[in-house]
Amino acid sequence: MKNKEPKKVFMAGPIPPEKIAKSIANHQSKTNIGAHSIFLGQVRADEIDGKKVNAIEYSAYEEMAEKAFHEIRESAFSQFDMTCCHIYHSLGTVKAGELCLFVFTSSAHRKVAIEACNYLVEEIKAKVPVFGKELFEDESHQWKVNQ
Amino acid sequence: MKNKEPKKVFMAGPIPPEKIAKSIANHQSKTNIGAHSIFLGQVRADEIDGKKVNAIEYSAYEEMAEKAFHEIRESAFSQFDMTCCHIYHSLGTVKAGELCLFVFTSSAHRKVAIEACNYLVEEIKAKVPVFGKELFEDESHQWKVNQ
Amino acid sequence: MSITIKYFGAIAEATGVTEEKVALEEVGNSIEELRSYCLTKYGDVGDLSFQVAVNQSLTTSGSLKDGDEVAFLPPFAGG
Amino acid sequence: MSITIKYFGAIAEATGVTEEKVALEEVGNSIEELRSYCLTKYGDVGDLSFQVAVNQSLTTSGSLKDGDEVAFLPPFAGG
Repeated sequence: MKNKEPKKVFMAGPIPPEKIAKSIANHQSKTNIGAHSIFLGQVRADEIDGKKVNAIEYSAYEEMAEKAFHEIRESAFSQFDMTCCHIYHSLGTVKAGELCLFVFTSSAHRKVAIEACNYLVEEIKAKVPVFGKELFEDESHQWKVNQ
Repeated sequence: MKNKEPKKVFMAGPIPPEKIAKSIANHQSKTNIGAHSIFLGQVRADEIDGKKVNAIEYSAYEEMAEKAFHEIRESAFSQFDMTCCHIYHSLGTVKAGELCLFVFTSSAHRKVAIEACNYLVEEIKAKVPVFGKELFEDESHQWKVNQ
Repeated sequence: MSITIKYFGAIAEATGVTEEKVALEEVGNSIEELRSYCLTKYGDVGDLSFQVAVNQSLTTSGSLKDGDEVAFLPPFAGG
Repeated sequence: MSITIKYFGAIAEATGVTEEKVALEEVGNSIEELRSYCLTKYGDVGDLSFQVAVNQSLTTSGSLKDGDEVAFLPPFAGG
């Protein structure tokens, strides 16, 4: 069942692990699914010039970002025979150790689910206008750049 | 932190979604992790010659299988710079829609976590002596073969 | 005849504003002219790398028209 | 001088047993001879594809010794 409606990707604050359990449980009635692939982004306590990252404060050009998320999902559905596809991204402050990105794909077969998930993650990193302010323990900050 | 101790992979019955949430939550104190990759196998209600699969009953050559799981983990740790790696597989009856395999890798960077997870899934499918009896709704059965 | 300019992340930090409405005559009517306008007005932006989106699509050049929404976007950091 | 033979999945279904202890003299002392012994004893196994593990390692040929654990493994279906 392809869900082609634009769905809201952004949520305030970190993604709780229970949300992931709930998403998985919601798919147990879909008995044509054989494989799920999940990617989770977690904020790292990187040490930069001797200072430790406490948290990342995410902001976004929201309208453009939601449009980009939607286009990326559509493009994934057109390339991969997925049953379902869900993306959630945090806005606001996410502490080190907490989750900021949750990408979830399902398919009858593992290769499709895995490839679609990878595709989505790479596209999200490259094309969605999300910005991250790395907050250090001494209250200074720097702006994160994806590699 | 590499955990090199043999860990028990098999568990009785389906893997509950809450177990996945709990595994994820357990990693939030490891702030050197930047990415988690998760693969979940779910039992499909395949229709074969007009009969629907209700469940799969998993059995295994347990001692050899646990040894194989351990070797696969060791091999993954030697190839990929993972922080953590967990594998769980069901034994006994798993109904259509329920989860039978949970592979979980974590790393500082996404590519390592994703590649390690894929490697583990392929190795498990190919090398671990697990057997699956597909139980049909009319109580007949057939033996599953991985592709 | 005006356009809306939005600034994000490190760029907004350098300009000190997140959004402003300016007359088209003031900025010129191409993206190239708008860039120079902003670099003159907010010197610090010159040190930062950024992309420009017009009406939510990345664009490198072209003309601007009344009502356009132009955004200055620093490097993406999603995920 | 005996070995233990284990049968799994479709193979165990065909043999009707999951484990048996047999004298080495009875089966011969190579994997090849053991295969023939089993195919003769359990005709239905001949239609099934399987691999053989000796002491939990997949093996295609070689000799057997006292105390070996030999397993007949049908195609794997993990995950």
